Amino acid sequence: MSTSKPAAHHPPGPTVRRGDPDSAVVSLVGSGGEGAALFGELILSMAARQGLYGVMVQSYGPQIRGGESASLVRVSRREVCHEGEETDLLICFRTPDMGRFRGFIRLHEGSVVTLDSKDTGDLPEWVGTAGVHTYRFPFTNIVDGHEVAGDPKNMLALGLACRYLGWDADLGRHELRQRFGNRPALLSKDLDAFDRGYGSQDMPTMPHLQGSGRNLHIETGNEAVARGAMQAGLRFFAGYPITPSSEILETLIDELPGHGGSVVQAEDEISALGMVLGASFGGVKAMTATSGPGLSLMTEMMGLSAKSEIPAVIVDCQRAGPATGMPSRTEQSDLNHALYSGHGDLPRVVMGVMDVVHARDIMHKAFSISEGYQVPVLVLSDAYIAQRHQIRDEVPPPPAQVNRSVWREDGPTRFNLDTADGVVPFRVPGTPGGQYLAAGIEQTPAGTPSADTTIHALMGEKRWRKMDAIAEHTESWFRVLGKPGATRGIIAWGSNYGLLCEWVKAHPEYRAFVPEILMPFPIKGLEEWRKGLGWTGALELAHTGQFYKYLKTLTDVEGTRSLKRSGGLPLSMVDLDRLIRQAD
Amino acid sequence: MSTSKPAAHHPPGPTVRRGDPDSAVVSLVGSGGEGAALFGELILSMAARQGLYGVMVQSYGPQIRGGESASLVRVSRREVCHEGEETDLLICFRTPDMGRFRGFIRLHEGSVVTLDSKDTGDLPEWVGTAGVHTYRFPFTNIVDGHEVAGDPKNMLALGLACRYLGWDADLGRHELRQRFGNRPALLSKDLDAFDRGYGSQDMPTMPHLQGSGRNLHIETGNEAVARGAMQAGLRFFAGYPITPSSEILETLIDELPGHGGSVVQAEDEISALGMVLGASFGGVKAMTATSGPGLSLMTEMMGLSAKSEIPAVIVDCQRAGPATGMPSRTEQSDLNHALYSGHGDLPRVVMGVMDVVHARDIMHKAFSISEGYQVPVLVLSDAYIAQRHQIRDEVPPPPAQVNRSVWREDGPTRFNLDTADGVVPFRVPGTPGGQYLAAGIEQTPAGTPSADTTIHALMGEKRWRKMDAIAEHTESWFRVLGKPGATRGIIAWGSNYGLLCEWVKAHPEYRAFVPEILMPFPIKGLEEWRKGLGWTGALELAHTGQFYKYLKTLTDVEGTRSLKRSGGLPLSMVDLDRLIRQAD
Amino acid sequence: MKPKDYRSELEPVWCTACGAFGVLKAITQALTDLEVPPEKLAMVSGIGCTSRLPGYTNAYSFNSLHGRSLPIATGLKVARPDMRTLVVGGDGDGFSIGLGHIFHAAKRNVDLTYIVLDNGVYGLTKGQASPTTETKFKQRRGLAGPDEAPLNPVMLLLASGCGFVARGHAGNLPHLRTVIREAIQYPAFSFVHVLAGCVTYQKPEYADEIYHRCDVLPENFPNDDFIAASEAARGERFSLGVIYKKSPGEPLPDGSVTDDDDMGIWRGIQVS
Amino acid sequence: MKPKDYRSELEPVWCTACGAFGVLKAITQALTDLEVPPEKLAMVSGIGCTSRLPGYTNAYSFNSLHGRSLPIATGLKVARPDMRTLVVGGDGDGFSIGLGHIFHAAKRNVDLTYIVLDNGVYGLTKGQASPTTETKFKQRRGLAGPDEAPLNPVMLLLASGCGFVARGHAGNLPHLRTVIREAIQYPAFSFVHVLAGCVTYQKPEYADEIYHRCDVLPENFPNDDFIAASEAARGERFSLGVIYKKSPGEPLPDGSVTDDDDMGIWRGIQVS
Ligand SMILES: Cc1ncc(C[n+]2csc(CCOP(=O)(O)OP(=O)(O)O)c2C)c(N)n1
Ligand SMILES: Cc1ncc(C[n+]2csc(CCOP(=O)(O)OP(=O)(O)O)c2C)c(N)n1
Ligand code: SF4
Ligand code: SF4
Ligand SMILES: [Mg+2]
Ligand SMILES: [Mg+2]
Repeated sequence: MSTSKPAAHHPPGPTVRRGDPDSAVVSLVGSGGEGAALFGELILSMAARQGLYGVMVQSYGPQIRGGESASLVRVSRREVCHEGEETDLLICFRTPDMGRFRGFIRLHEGSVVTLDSKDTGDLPEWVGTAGVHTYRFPFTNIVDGHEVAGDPKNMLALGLACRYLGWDADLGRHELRQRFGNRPALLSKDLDAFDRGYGSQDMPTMPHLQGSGRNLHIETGNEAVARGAMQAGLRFFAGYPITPSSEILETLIDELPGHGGSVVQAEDEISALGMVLGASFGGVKAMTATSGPGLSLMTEMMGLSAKSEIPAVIVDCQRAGPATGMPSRTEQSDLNHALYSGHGDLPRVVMGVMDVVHARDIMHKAFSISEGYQVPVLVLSDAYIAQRHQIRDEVPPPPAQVNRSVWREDGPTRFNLDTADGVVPFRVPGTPGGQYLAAGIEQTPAGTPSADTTIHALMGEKRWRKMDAIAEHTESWFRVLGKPGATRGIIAWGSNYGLLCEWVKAHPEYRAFVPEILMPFPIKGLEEWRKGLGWTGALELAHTGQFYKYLKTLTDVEGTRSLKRSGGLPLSMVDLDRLIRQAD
Repeated sequence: MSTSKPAAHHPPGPTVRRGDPDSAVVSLVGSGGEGAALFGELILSMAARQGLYGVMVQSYGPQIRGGESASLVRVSRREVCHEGEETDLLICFRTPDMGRFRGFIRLHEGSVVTLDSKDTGDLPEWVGTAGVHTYRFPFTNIVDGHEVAGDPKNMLALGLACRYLGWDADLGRHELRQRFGNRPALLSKDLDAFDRGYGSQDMPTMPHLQGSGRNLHIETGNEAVARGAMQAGLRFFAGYPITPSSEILETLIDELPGHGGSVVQAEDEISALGMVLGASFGGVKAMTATSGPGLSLMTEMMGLSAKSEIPAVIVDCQRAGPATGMPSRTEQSDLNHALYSGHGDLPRVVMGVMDVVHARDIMHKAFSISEGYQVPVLVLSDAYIAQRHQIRDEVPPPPAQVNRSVWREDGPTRFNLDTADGVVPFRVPGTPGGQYLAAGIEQTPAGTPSADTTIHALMGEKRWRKMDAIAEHTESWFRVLGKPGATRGIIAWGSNYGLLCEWVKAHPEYRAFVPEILMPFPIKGLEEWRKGLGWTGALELAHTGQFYKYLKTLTDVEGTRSLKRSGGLPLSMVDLDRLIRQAD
Repeated sequence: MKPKDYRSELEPVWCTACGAFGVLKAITQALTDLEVPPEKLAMVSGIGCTSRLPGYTNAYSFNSLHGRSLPIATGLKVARPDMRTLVVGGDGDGFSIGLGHIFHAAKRNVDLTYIVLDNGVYGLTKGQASPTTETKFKQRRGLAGPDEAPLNPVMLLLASGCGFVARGHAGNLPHLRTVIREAIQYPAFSFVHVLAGCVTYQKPEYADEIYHRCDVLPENFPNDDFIAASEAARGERFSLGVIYKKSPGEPLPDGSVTDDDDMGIWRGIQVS
Repeated sequence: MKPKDYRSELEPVWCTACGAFGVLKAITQALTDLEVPPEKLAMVSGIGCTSRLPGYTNAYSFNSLHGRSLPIATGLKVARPDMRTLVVGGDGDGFSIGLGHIFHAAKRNVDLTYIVLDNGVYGLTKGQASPTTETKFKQRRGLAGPDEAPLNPVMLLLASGCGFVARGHAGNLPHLRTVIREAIQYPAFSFVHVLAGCVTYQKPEYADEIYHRCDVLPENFPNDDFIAASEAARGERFSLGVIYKKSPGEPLPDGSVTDDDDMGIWRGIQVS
């Protein structure tokens, strides 16, 4: 094996550190069908049972079925929302498969690598192979020179990993019984393989990571969005499948009916949001979820939500664009569209999900604002959060919600101008005497269609007054990371939160500001936080620096650096280090 | 009649001046079916025959058919692209009809008003009635106390107006013969009415406006866009009807086939742009035209144009939004959408039409950029330009065009990275050996679909390199108005150009900067022009100051005022004066 | 309640003698017959002259976006099954930009009554061709391909598996009233094709000409027979009446019968 | 040219035994039969597993946006009538998001050959229901309403006035080859419904089960008879072959006959 030499586009940073002593990172690289994802899920589940925290992410090639596939699990004593920088244990069934995962997997000097006994290939240099401890294991079953079906490789790997982590074999066996108890033949095969892996005496072992013993909860970003929405009162969902958002639709199909709600798989995204507006016109809390292409299609309908003042929550799980782009890859490049799309002066609220745990909370806030102010609210998640599995504490009860103010007899006209925050009680169908005309066309306070310059001006002001009221309501909706006295600052949004949690810990000279709401922006909070900063950067995963340019419209960012690259793999510490050095 | 008292939302400015001595403004207010538009067109046509310049605009209520309707014509010795501030002659068949046209028609102290002899009502105060000269004419034919069909009122008005303008009666008769020669019964009725109007001895007359005698050309903004595109080589158009853009489709149905091109009325706007991309993928210059709702629907398809590097020209005739808004009313509020819409980092070019004459020129430029750089180009017009009739000089021959660079045998791969300006020769179907895969998904230089972080980064850079090259190409694509030494500056875009032409003439302390291309922005030109300015304002017809906020992303506009209101009627001098005073 | 109680205060801004007046009247009459409380009535439309109808109706009305009435109405009805939901609009709105939604709505079979006012033209945008515009009219305007023919909406709806397909004429009010009434009563998705004139952008004789090509179906027409319905839907003449009405449990065009007790689009919400 | 000469260098990333392999083969065979020069061949698709087909074909290929293949192909063909234009895609792409475009393409009657690979599921996005998914399958997933039934694409295409409607099965290559060949030869819009399996998101027996419900139409099937075609389109079983083929000048479903010499969608461009 050769020494570690970084790839041209991932120059190593001088400050890169080892995975923290409280956690362990395990990676598995295989081909489609070899169950890398299942391996990751089982490890994560075992961790959760012991009261350990953790994160699991996956990666696969352009084809969703077939091709190479990898999973990476981090287990940790403290809550984490980042998969860690370097792999402690890498298991790889065939070294050529590593090719697809450049940048996804990195080793350190204490890493352990487990390869197939029959595999004579080398690991690629970019993975960082200096000083790693290599262990060989007979994964494949060769008979007469041909590979034949043998023990399931991922179960062998599970046994090996369990041993490496210093976990009890019974933990693994219990996990498999829970999972496959209803398929006894499969279970016994899997148990055998697990035991064979676990029994391999030469496998190195790391010190045991002690969990709290509390049973923790595993969730993906998409599940958290779906469940957060349900807790917030969602009773109608319409969506159209699209990677990486489909699991929101699928989770709600399974779970919303039990909460008294309805789900419709629409014929496309235009109708999905149309159905949401129909349900919300009916007084019911409603939502849709999609990804970039669907969001683009929803643009006209979002304008209708804003104009006719019908609440709607739209979740966008961003992926790399433009156009079809790279459907399974993450990016933060739908921000411009979220902030600015739609003809006409169109008020809308934009929020950013930071990680899986945050996903539930933000849905409460999204519904509060949407229902409370009768506006469309866009919640931006991304592939990195959407598809990630994360261990979290028991879910706290939902915070108090703002509900839609509802019209009663003798209430004001539907678009009454005499309202400080722009909000007028909503006329819920079925209420006697509340009949009115909702419309996409401009209307007078009483709802008559109008083409009058003055009416349009007054109505536009009314619609935008809501944004001022929302800005006040949400002025503390941001998070800061790091020590108050730190003199270097990073402003970021969305899923870079996880990376920044790690970064400020490793680099105490940094602190970070992450808004939870992007439009209206908690600008006072930002200005306050900026005080005393020297060097400042604005970080994002978008080639054109969309977030940075948006900040320019809000405040003076003269001197603030733009730290950006286009999407694909999420940003690593190595990437951030490079971006900072390039910006200087 | 009472004295002039301005409406609350139109406070008068101290600097408002009389219509200039070189021009005359005539307005007609009637009900639908009384032919106000035809009246305006005929006056304009008579002016063009004499070598006079002019502009005609119309206004109507929310219903397109029926209801009140007005037209306003300005004729002038010099080229004008603004309808003038005040009406010299107002003809109104029924005073209550004036109600709809508040802000559209304004009188001055020398104005002449012609009302029906039988009409006992007063003109509304806001029109400015101090000192006007009122003349009564028997437009209606009353028999036994009921109005019965008599002479066509608009033809009576035409005779009166002709007389007022000091034009020869034969000019009017000739005009009518040209127009209605093929319908003799109608013609003779119209001629009779015209003569009756013209014969009314008491009608005041203004000094004769002498034209050059050259026969000039009349065009609407939509016709100019259509014809400019044809001259620039358009050979395929697909569109879906929508106010105020439909006449582009209609003009091309009539005229493009004769130029060897094809027109398809698509089933919606998504397919319209889809068809355009199909034709352009075929190597043919192609365009669509729409208004805000259609533009919103085209968002996803625009991303495909950018990603797959297929040229497309998209004309957006802006109307007041959001949603359906006010379809017949003008606004400049699609700017945000044009600049920023679409998921992913999506390069696109945005241009702004300044007036009807400019509309032809800009189409040449739009096609040059779109074809030359293989990018989507959005051309923003608006209802004010689109529907306006304007007299112009003979059309100059088209400027030299940039054509699409075309692949020949042994040329580079379709998405070759080794290109300074990001452009690679286009593979036109039918070329042997040029077969390739165009796709919405990310691709390698050779065209293989890819989900690789590095490929995506390199391809994104390549696509955005074009924008740098275009910025260089177009750095002088702007206009400046007024005297170089003026110390007060206004930055504006699109159809406010016409108003600013008038404004800087009346206010020599002002000069103006109007970009022809908005993205990439001719920023060097703007910085150069700003030198020496004291007070500066950014003017636009959009409630949220979209243009102003965009400027913030480009340069330091600290100290520059935002001058804005939402749409409906176009901005008048009175409005601009008020906005300036409010901003101070 | 009388028909006029189903009218809002707004005066229609349609041209005098527009076919839409008749349809507005027939709808209010059918609502009177059915005694629908206005607060339990929803009316959703797209954009177009005829799509202004909800504004003139005393209901929870939604004059939405061009072509999108059906998705909006579907969301409303699924979330609020207690609301009687009518969907109205023009031929451009429904058969051009909105065409795809119709088949999905028919397939989903949510209890909506969809009434299309087909005047064979885009009225609001001043006279362009629609998918049901006669070929000659389109060709005069240069907008039809040589082999192009108008769509036949009744035929398409039948093919979609829609369980209730009917046709009326805006000039035959007593008949239209009964057809609309029956459509509203039908417990699943129903479709009414209404032939209506546009006095401004069609030639003046248009409505009459069409009217003379109409035949009211006989009382004993076997409208539970799909083949008979298909035949009534073809040809130069327009059959008026309930052309097809599927009884629950009868096979659909693909031959399948569905179980009514299977779980489906989730209907968990109980409002009032 | 041999079938493999119509293949590009890319290796398909479909699952082993995906129905799309057969269709790719049948198309390349039909192209061989017709001797289409690759540079005169265009293939447009939307997005989906089956929409990857153009990438594997030696042609001017366009793997465009989900549901939008037909408008793109229409623009190409009208602007470049010299290009032989095939349109391919899946059932989700064509019958869900793209459904409206089909009827407009059929009505416009531009000379495109539209081949839908119907595996009754959304393959690429991992197994959600499509408009042709069997109701039971959907209901198991909670996505079909109680009265819902799959769409019948052949029936819908017949109702749209499409002049050429055929069906094949991805497992019967010799038959599929002839059907696709005949569709490409048809001088106006033609539609081929191909039953294809998804081995990953349908149950393993799916393709076989469907196959056993197929009947190849007899040689003497009167495919110029609309009523016979409609009957062949209904029912539990799938007729394979050219189900309907209208001769020019024959009345369309609305009964009208169009003049071929009238001006229409303008075709002024002459390229090579
Ligand atoms: C997205 C979008 N595209 C186009 C339009 C313009 N538009 C408004 S109504 C209409 C067609 C009207 O035709 P139809 O539905 O037949 O109604 P009618 O006026 O004839 O009653 C069109 C094209 C629009 N409002 N929105
Ligand atoms: C606008 C948009 N919505 C959704 C998607 C996600 N998507 C991609 S393919 C597909 C459906 C695929 O089904 P089908 O057309 O039947 O193709 P198959 O994979 O079964 O061959 C969907 C929903 C997308 N790419 N774009
Ligand atoms: S234009 Fe036609 S459809 Fe519109 S209101 Fe007038 S008659 Fe009715
Ligand atoms: S998932 Fe289904 S449709 Fe997609 S490649 Fe695999 S078998 Fe084919
Ligand atoms: Mg119509
Ligand atoms: Mg499919």
